[in-house]
Amino acid sequence: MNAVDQQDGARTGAPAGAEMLVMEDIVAGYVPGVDILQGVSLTVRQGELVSIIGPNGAGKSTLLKVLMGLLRPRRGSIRFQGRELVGLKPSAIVALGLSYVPQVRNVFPNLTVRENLEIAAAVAGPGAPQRIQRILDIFPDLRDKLRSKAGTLSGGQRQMLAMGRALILEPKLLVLDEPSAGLAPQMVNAVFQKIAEINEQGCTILMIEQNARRALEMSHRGYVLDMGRNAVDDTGRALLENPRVVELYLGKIAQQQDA
Amino acid sequence: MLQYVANGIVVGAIIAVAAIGLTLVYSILRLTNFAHGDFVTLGAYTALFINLGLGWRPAAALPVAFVVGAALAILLELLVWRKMRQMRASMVALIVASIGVALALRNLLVFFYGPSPQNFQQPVQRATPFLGLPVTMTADQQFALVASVVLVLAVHALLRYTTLGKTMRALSDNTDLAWVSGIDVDRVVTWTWIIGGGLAAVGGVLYGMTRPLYPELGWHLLLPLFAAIILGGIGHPYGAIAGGFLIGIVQEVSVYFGVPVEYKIAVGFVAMIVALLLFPRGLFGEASYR
Amino acid sequence: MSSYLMYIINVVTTAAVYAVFVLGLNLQFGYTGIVNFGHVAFMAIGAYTTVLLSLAGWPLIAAIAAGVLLAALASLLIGLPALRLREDYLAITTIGFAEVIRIIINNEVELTRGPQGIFRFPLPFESWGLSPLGWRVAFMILCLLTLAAVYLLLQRLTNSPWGRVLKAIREDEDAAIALGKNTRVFKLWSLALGSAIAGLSGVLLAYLLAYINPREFLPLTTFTGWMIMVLGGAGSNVGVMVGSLLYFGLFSLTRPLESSGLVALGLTGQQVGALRVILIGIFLVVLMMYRPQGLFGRKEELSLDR
Amino acid sequence: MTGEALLDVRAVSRQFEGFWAVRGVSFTVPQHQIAGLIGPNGAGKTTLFNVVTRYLPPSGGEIYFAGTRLDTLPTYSAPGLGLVRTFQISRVFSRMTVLENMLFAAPGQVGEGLLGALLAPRRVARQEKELRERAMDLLRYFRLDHMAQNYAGALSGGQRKLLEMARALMLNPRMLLLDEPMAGVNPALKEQLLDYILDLRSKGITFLLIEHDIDMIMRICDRILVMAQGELIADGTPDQVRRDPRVIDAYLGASQ
Repeated sequence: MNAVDQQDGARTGAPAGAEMLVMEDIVAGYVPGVDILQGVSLTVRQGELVSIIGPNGAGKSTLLKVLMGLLRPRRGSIRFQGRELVGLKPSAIVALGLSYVPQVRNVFPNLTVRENLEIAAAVAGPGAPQRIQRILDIFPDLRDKLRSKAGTLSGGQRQMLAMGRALILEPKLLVLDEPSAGLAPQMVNAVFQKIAEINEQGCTILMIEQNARRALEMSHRGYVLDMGRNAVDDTGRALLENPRVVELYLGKIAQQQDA
Repeated sequence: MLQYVANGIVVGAIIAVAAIGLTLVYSILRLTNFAHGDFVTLGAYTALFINLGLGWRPAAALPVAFVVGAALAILLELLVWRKMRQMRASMVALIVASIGVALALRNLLVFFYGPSPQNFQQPVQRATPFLGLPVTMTADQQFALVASVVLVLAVHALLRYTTLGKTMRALSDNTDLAWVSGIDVDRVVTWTWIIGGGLAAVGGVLYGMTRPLYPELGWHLLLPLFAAIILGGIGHPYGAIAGGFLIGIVQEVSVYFGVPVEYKIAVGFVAMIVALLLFPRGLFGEASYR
Repeated sequence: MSSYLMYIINVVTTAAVYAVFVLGLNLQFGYTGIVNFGHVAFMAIGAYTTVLLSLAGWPLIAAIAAGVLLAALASLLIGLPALRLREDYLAITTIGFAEVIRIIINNEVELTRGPQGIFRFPLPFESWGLSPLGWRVAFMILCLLTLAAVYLLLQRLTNSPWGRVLKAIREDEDAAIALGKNTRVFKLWSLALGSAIAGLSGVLLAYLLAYINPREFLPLTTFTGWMIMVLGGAGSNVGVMVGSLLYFGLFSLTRPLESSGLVALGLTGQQVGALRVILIGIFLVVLMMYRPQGLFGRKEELSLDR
Repeated sequence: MTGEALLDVRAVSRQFEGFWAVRGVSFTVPQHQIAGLIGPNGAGKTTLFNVVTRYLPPSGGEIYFAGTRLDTLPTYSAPGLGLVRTFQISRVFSRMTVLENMLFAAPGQVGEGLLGALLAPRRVARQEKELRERAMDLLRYFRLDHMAQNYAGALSGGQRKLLEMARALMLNPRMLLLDEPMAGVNPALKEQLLDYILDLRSKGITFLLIEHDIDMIMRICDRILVMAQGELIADGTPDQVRRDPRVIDAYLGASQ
């Protein structure tokens, strides 16, 4: 069985790694005068799998855009292994060892699967063929599709390619934005299993997930955002049992159902 | 008739070479560059400068023209476009600025060479049968055709087989994703300008081999260029190539059907309007994924 | 002395004619957001129609009315299919349209006398027996009155509920549709009215030069119009008029000094002309980079920010 | 509370290049009802809104409003029938004043015709005066009257939402379609917005709203429609919906 089913095992006890990523008091927005993020802080330690959950519009995707340098925060700092990231070009941030898989538009649709992998491999450095082989070992489904345009892939294959494109850089920290969004249920299982495997092989992961239950079950720790602020953070298990979390999503629905 | 088609293929090939740069710049920078035609003129005049000054044949000026066009494109990228991109300038502001560049460039040539048409200085050429077909071409026309086809194939190879080319295509798909994939977008944009500006200038040299040079040469070519890239689906290099040949042939063949020579540009324009109305995304536009 | 006076009259008259031209453009772009890069075509249609009809014996007023009307109708011809296009396609299409019109004028020699142009056609005030200077003054007054009339008309319209709809379309056409406005009709009217005004400016230009030929209607004229508009700040009718005066004041008034100085440096008149257009070009670029809202526009009213 | 069906959506679908964003959705909204449309991200709510208001042509199905078939009419005609929408990201006309935004929205203005604007200045002025009074009343109601002469671009996110609603009311709508009226609005203003919606309903306006703030929607809606993956998966009172296990699964993800 996969890691998700382990009760209170390694998953819930956070690895005691060093602090890898520290985001402090991030304020950001797109339109002048409107702050989507109103002071968010979070920490990710070496080896952890950390989830950020929260209702739609809580600012989760914006937070990742700020992290990756696509949106400059109005306030706050982001340190990755001691280096300040704010102000760096996205390509420089990637070069430091972060790799990001956006929720949508996460592959280059007019390039073939192989080309998608090749351009990422070229960024990563020499040895492209070996790197691509390694990714194909992780996602064997992509092997048959190498010559197809990425735009023709199914949702699940596309997600695999997007993760493969990110992993080919051999990142220290993998950042995922809703990896299960829009996928059929069996695909969701496959994707989450891959994520758990990748984490077990030593890659630190920070992800946003709408499927809060599944995400928290497999995470070491989780953060809940609401209205652009930190609402709760705790271990994955504890958050799952926290009535406040359910309330944030569904008002009082689920509680009454439990009652 | 066949002769007109042949002429059209020569013009079309040259249009294709110049149009590739226009469409690449558009797809990667979202810039509708009205100064592109003047890069074509610049290339032609660079060859004229070398031809008159050093006595070289125009064909020998091709690499120099490429370098001049590329250098100017880089200069403008650094001085103007990068800053406007960072400011997230509107499409209309970008168009107006590119018209400013076009006016300045064109009149720089007027300043040095005057407005009247000029020709390369070389022995008069006789049109000879081409490849045993029942059509005739001058040596320069033949050279222009062959060179254009070679360049088009070279661009194809670049886009298809090199990392740079693949990265450029990636950029036209999604700039943000390119950034977070670790690609230094600014660097690739600079390369796009080198190729786009260089090819436009080279196209100008080839174009100048087939007709007299005058400062509006490239401006008058711009409409057929736009027609070509719109026909091909704006932003698609292969569409631009196909559109270029199509426009070239339609323009020349229209003469055969009795349309006065002066209306060639109008024919290209009408073809473009028809294309826009019938295929708002271009003839080859449907192959794109989002 | 009188040559200097003549010069000033010339500048004021030219500025007024161009101000009329650009007011039409401003209605289209500044108020409605329609990107028209073929404005000169409607100027040309107005000029040629009026001149040719008055040569054919039409009374001046009727000929002018026909020129203005035909310019408006021609704009619908291109507007009906093209107005739904995105800004860049619209820019290319309108430029193309203007070039086609110019090529037609250049080549339909039997109708338009082609590149030779047309001299000697009926002018206003001819029967008054004025001295050349007197005619200049009278014509300047006519141009200023026309400008004033067009300005007042546009002020009235742009401050009316009709103008409010145009501004809303400029801001966000989808939102305007969501509030129940048939925006397409408003855009067509704006285009037609602006083009009619361009046609009128073409008539005035023909009289000002007492000579028309296709070279007066190169795309450069449209770009000059755009430059005057962004100089004054798109969306401001007063800005357009100030912009026009400033442009012709600056570039024309300095012409004698500039050319005598530069010609002394060994430049030909052609080179000085080229130099002027180079400066216009650089100015446009710098303006777009640093002040896209125009010299007199306010930042909150940024005109080219969408 | 329920009257005859004002909005009648029949088997509406919308496809994007092979992907069904909305598939076979049918529902009616009776007069004077406040109906809420909820569902996780990507469920197709906004697409459905866009199809109902004719911003997107449907790939299949029919839409009736007050007995008139809507999906064959041009987009701009729905507001004239009394069906007005707002947008997820408020779309105010930034470079027009708040008051101009309001006046613009009024239907049937004499001065919107070229001839009227030129030739009937007095009638236009009279109408403008009436409209201005109505607009100021509405602005006062939404406590925006002190901003009337400011550019709409200077409003905060919450104020824009209010202006958009006030502007829609200038059309005397029978039904308002609100796309996330609470998004980005601070808690105090949210309460206010709720009161406005309830108050307007009591004045006879029917509502359909997309909202993510479930607490809010449960509090004011008579009826809730739930979408997931392009389909309507539940339709009932808030109580019924909150007990529906499919809804909980759609939101929190199915448990293993």
